[in-house]
Amino acid sequence: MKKIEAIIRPHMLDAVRKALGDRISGMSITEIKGFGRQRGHSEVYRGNEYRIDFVPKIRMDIICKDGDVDALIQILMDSARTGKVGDGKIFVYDVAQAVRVRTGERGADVI
Amino acid sequence: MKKIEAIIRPHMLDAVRKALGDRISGMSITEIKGFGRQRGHSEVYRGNEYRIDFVPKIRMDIICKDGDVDALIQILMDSARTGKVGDGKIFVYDVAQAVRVRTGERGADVI
Amino acid sequence: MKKIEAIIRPHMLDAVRKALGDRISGMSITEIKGFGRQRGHSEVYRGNEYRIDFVPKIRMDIICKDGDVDALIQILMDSARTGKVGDGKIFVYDVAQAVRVRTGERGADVI
Amino acid sequence: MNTPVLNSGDTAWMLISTALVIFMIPGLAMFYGGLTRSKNILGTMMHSFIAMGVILLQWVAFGYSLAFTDGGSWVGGFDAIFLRGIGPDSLHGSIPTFVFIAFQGAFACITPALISGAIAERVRFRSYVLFILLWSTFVYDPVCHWVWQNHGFLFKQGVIDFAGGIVVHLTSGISALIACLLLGRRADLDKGIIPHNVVFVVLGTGILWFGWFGFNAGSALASNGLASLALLNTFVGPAAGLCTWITLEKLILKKPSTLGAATGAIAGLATVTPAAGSVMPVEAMLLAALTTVVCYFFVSHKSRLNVDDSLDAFGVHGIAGILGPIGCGLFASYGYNSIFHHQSMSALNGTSQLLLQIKAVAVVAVYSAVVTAILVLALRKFTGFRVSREQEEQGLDLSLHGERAYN
Amino acid sequence: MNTPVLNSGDTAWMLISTALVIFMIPGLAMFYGGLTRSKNILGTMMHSFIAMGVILLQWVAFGYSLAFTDGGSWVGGFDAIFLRGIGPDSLHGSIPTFVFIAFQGAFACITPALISGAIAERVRFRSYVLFILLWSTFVYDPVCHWVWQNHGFLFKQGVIDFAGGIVVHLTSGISALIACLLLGRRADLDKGIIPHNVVFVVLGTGILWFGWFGFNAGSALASNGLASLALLNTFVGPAAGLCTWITLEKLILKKPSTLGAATGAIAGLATVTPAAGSVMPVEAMLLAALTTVVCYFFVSHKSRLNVDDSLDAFGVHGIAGILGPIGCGLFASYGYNSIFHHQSMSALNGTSQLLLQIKAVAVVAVYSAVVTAILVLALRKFTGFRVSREQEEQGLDLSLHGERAYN
Amino acid sequence: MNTPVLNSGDTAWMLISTALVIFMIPGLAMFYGGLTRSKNILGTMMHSFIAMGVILLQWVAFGYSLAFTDGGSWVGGFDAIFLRGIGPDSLHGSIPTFVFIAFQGAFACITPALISGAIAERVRFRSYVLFILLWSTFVYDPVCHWVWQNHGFLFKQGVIDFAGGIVVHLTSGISALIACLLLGRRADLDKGIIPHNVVFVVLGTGILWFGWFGFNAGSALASNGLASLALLNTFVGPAAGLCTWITLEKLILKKPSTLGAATGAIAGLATVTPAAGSVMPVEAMLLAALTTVVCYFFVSHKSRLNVDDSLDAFGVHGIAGILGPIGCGLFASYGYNSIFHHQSMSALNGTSQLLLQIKAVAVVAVYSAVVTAILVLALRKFTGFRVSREQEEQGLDLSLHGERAYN
Ligand SMILES: Nc1ncnc2c1ncn2[C@@H]1O[C@H](COP(=O)(O)OP(=O)(O)O)[C@@H](O)[C@H]1O
Ligand SMILES: Nc1ncnc2c1ncn2[C@@H]1O[C@H](COP(=O)(O)OP(=O)(O)O)[C@@H](O)[C@H]1O
Ligand SMILES: Nc1ncnc2c1ncn2[C@@H]1O[C@H](COP(=O)(O)OP(=O)(O)O)[C@@H](O)[C@H]1O
Repeated sequence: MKKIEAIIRPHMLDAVRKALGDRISGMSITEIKGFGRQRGHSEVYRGNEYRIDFVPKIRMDIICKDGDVDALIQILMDSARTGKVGDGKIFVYDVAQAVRVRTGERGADVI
Repeated sequence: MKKIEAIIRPHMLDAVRKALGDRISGMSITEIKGFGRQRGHSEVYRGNEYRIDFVPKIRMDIICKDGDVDALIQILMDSARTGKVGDGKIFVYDVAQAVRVRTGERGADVI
Repeated sequence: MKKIEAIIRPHMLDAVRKALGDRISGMSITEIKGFGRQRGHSEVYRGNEYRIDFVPKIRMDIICKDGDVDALIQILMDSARTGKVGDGKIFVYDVAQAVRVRTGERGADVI
Repeated sequence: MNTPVLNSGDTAWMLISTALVIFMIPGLAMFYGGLTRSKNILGTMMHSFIAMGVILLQWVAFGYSLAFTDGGSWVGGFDAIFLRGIGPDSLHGSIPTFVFIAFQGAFACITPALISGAIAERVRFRSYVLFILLWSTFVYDPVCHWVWQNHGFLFKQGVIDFAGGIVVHLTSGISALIACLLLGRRADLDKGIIPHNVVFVVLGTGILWFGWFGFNAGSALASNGLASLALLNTFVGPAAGLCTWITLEKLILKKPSTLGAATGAIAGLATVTPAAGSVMPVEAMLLAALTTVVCYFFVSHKSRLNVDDSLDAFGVHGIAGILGPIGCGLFASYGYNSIFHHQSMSALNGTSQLLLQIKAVAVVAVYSAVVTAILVLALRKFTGFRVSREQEEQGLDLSLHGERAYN
Repeated sequence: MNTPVLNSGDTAWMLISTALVIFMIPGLAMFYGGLTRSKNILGTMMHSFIAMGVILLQWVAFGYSLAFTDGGSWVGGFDAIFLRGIGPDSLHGSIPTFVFIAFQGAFACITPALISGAIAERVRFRSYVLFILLWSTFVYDPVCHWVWQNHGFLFKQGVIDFAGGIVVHLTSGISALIACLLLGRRADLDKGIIPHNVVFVVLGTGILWFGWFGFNAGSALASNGLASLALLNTFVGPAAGLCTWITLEKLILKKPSTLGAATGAIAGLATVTPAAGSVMPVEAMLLAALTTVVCYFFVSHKSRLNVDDSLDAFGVHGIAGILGPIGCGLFASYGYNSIFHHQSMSALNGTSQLLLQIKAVAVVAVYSAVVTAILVLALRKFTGFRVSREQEEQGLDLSLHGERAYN
Repeated sequence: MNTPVLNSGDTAWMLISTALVIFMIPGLAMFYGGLTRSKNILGTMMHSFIAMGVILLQWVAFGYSLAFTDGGSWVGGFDAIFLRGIGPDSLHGSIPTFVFIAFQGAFACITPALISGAIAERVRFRSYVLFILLWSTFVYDPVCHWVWQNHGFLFKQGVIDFAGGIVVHLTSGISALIACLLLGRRADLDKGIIPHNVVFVVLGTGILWFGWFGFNAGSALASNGLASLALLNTFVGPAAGLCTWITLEKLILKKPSTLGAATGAIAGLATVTPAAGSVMPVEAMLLAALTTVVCYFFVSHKSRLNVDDSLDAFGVHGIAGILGPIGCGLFASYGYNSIFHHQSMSALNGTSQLLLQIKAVAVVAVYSAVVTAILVLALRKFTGFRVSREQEEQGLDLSLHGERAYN
């Protein structure tokens, strides 16, 4: 099993989830803040300027079977891309074990 | 070392933490939103219905020694289970290294 | 590639980011709550005391080349340390793959 | 007060006083809402808002008539149902009857809403609405008649309740206690439930305090020295309550808290309500300070009792509703009362007034408790009063109202 | 009202009524702001606040003069630009002219701000400011003159619009509809846009309701029985609206919501506005309840129309602005109107009043629609009215105002 | 004003004005609280709320007596400690003395609370409470006597300070500057501290503006043309300030901000305070606009100074407290002042008034600065004034008050 960690733009979440459709049976999302090539913005309070480096992003965690990784990455790329800096990154990790709390099942059937 | 990532129902947090007791010396929790077999809910604003697919969940990250994994998973399962869809999942990963910032110690002693 | 997961005190974020400077080209941060040796605090509402065990922490995720890990850990330790319990931990994981959404590039060039 | 000529100054003050009292409802909604967990804030705010809806309709339909038409010693009649016979030219003393109806209607709305604090985060909306409707009809309207209508038996005996220590705080506080006793504790109480937004609580306190000037000083039903005294007392009383509470916190816990300041201010306000027109500012401060001490010790030790008065409706309003009116009697003296109170009672003296106040408190407390118990038990039986365990877990906002406060 | 002697009670009531109406602006800002997404709340609040800035300056410069000096049947003159000739001793009936100017100025500020609800989350700030300035000048000021100045042609015909059903809610509601039709839908509408903070909406409702007592009862321009009636109607109308809306929700959706309660209250308030001084409380309740039913069905089915009235400015204010004034005519009868309305119209009867009300609504609706369409199209062409797609995505707070609400 | 007959209209206006001024305290708490970081909001709100507690007790105990009994040119006497000798029938002009005491007491509470903005997020609660108590006694009460009591030396010379430009804004603004200079900067200032909730700031502004109508128009102490003028000026002044600030932002930064609108409105309000009853609306607008320009440039360049006036107490109130009263003198002319001001000064002319205003500003500024410096240094020495570095890091809410705002 693998874990796909996709960091995407918040407003693409809806489109990505739709694109993934039934290809996945579950995922978890976290609101994070990212720092990278995409520059932040500046805000002005009472005439004083403040630089905000961190950009809001969504992190999507999908645990999937080894064989699904490439297909899912393709879908993620197609649906999350706008072509501008800041589209995000996808990282893949090995998963050693998976357990379903409700049933105690283990392994790839869980996901 | 292993990382146990347990996705549980928010209101079970208290019970799980109590059950873990002294078996662990630390953990980190993140508020996430999950999508899975458990269906979300619908909300109605001014007579218009909106489907909310994502369900609030807590993710608990515990880094532990290899030998503790099974015992901890058992405790997690026992204390987080309600028996209904949405109880959550536990994923296990390998940890390559651990460092304590304060002391610079490395390895399994850190946790 | 490796993923460095650093759990630090929230108010050290600024200093750590400055210390990392150009050594990294990106990172993601998440607001988490930690439980460990550092004790939480108690709050009092209308004369009744409540123990709060969880302490706010920042988790910093940095994906980097294998060779950069040690140097980055050193910088993190130097800049995040206050010497008091609760300074946090650094965990390192293997990364199986990395993809840049915008371009489709893969591997270490992505980061 | 009996010459039937409209006074535009008195009317202006009563118009705005009415608006101020109504504004207390959103204040209470913020106050109570901030004290709950985020999953229940809307349901809790709704408990206050809905009172402004249904109770007002009840008030116009028959509540006003029950409370304020002549009737007998125990309850008014049906002469003014649907406000019949009342027109824009009708006067109540020097003010139009319409503004009197609205002013008293606002009191009728806020009183049952106070009760909701004791049973927050766990009751069915439907049952709550039925409860407050019945409670208004069988508790508030009669007690209001007893104390404030000149045929009411307590009024005739000369009980002092300037702006509603007995009519408002005692009735709601005692009923709150009974209701939460009968409905039981919240499921997660032992895990520790803490306020999710103290800013809202403080803002709510500010709005309540502001509205309370209308509540107390408006109870003079005129724009004069008595109203001014009541206004000043509504300023110094909560100031004393606030200082007392945080001083106790400082002494006992080392940390004076904002929530404590807010709670002390509300305790002071509730205490000063019955006395606002009957004691001088220095006495008002004393009375508020002493009552706040009792509230503090009750509230901070309530975990030892097996009661889950979620937002301290009894702990604050109930206790103030007992001690405020009794304190009034205590501070009553020939001099003061002859100036401030019903002119006809110039011979009133302290001791007899004190006994009368105690009697009134006891009678109203027992009556409120009994009727509330009957209503709660009946509703629990016939419609169910508590939500299911699952709904409680999910939160009332989503499970009962289909919405969430924050998105 | 014609004896030029200052009445201190009337003046007191108008002073506070003015303050109450102005307080509606932050109430509206909270109400609208809570309904938007968090990235747009400040931009949305700004739409209300800026009206209090620029429209008031326009009002002092020439708006008041256009609306309230004699002029002709269609519009006032320039006699009072920059308030020249008016001093602290000038009187308007029994109150100082200065407080009349301030009171009416507050109405002038809030009316265009209501429109902003229909075009929230997508318009350029600059264009919005120009729009409300022009709209006030070409729609609000003239219509105000028609209906409320004694040379206005609708006033002369005897139209009833006690506190602004036509002048305020109809003009702004219709203009809101036209503006959102012409400006198009928000980009993310299909993804489902839900209110980001319902607590703010409820608090905003509370503030609006509170302020509305000044709005309606202040429209009596005196502190008397008429003001008291208007106040009471401003209490019972929204109570009926509130109960109606949540009853419908309970029946149709099973879940009565807090947002529904708030929306029903606002619908009731808007409905009762033109009628506040012309109908008795029971009729006010009926009128509010019926109008709320229409609002409910319109708003809950709006997704079927191709209109994005973001915060239901038309769905609530527009519909209430149509049905309220017409309802006034419907309830108009010899008895009531001879008591409540212009003394000169004692012979007025129901049917002719009803027709007059319908005519007034039609004329004002068409006029508002046409002028708004011209203004929106012209501004769209010359300055651009909508923000870019990217700005809409980022949110107005950051892209237009360089700030974020929550940090 | 000297005939000792109660006027119910005047009284009604003063009753509600008092409530309005008190409502400014929660407004200020929201305004200041929203500007801080979330870990300090409760501590910051507490700074405002506690003033309503302790200062009011001081006011009743001896503050009122020091400020408003005859005494000498420099300070009042002890005739009215604990309000002795004053009853519900006592009159101050046409209003009950009790309402005058409450009205002025509200001023006494809000003035020291304004200072807290300059030293937010870093001071010990205990020391703050001691500070405001001493400051009220040694700065506010005497200055109030100088300017507003008819034995006060500035009053006797004919200084114009209608509603407290000198007494309120100048004293608190200058003291704010001195206090933050002496107490030093916040630890994290260089990292950039931005407001954590701008919605609260905007809501706070709305509440402040609303309350300010009571503050300014209530200062007429009657319900008449003068009050109406003051009310209108309190509407146009902040409107001008608001428009000025965002116009500057638009020109300089391209982005007009909501926070800027709020700040401009407050600057306009503070400026118009001393002038509210002495200038006509057009002049009030000019005065507010010009002062706002100065505030803007000061506040937006403050990072170049080595001062950490956290929430711009000096930058807004201090500057307005200097320019407002001086502007009053500038706009003072035979015609206006003879109408508006002390009848006895009909011969007053512009230049001499201007010099007098400047003198009064200078004297009060120096006095406030010196006394504040002594108090701050003494408290720093004896009780410690700043929290520890660790407490500052953790936030005042948790470290001083044992609570958190949001859970
Ligand atoms: N080395 C990294 N480690 C962890 N997260 C990263 C790293 N680089 C980028 N990210 C995440 O990816 C997001 C997008 O990266 P960015 O460089 O802005 O654009 P792009 O992905 O288009 O090159 C960042 O905001 C950050 O959250
Ligand atoms: N494939 C997956 N990848 C990541 N997270 C998942 C995955 N499947 C489920 N989850 C997480 O587990 C939670 C519970 O899963 P769900 O299917 O609803 O119930 P159950 O665990 O009882 O089968 C989800 O809300 C989601 O957060
Ligand atoms: N075993 C663990 N697994 C996951 N996170 C941990 C673990 N131990 C500690 N942490 C995280 O590290 C933080 C700091 O740890 P703590 O024991 O308080 O201090 P220190 O790192 O100085 O020993 C905790 O708040 C928690 O977030």
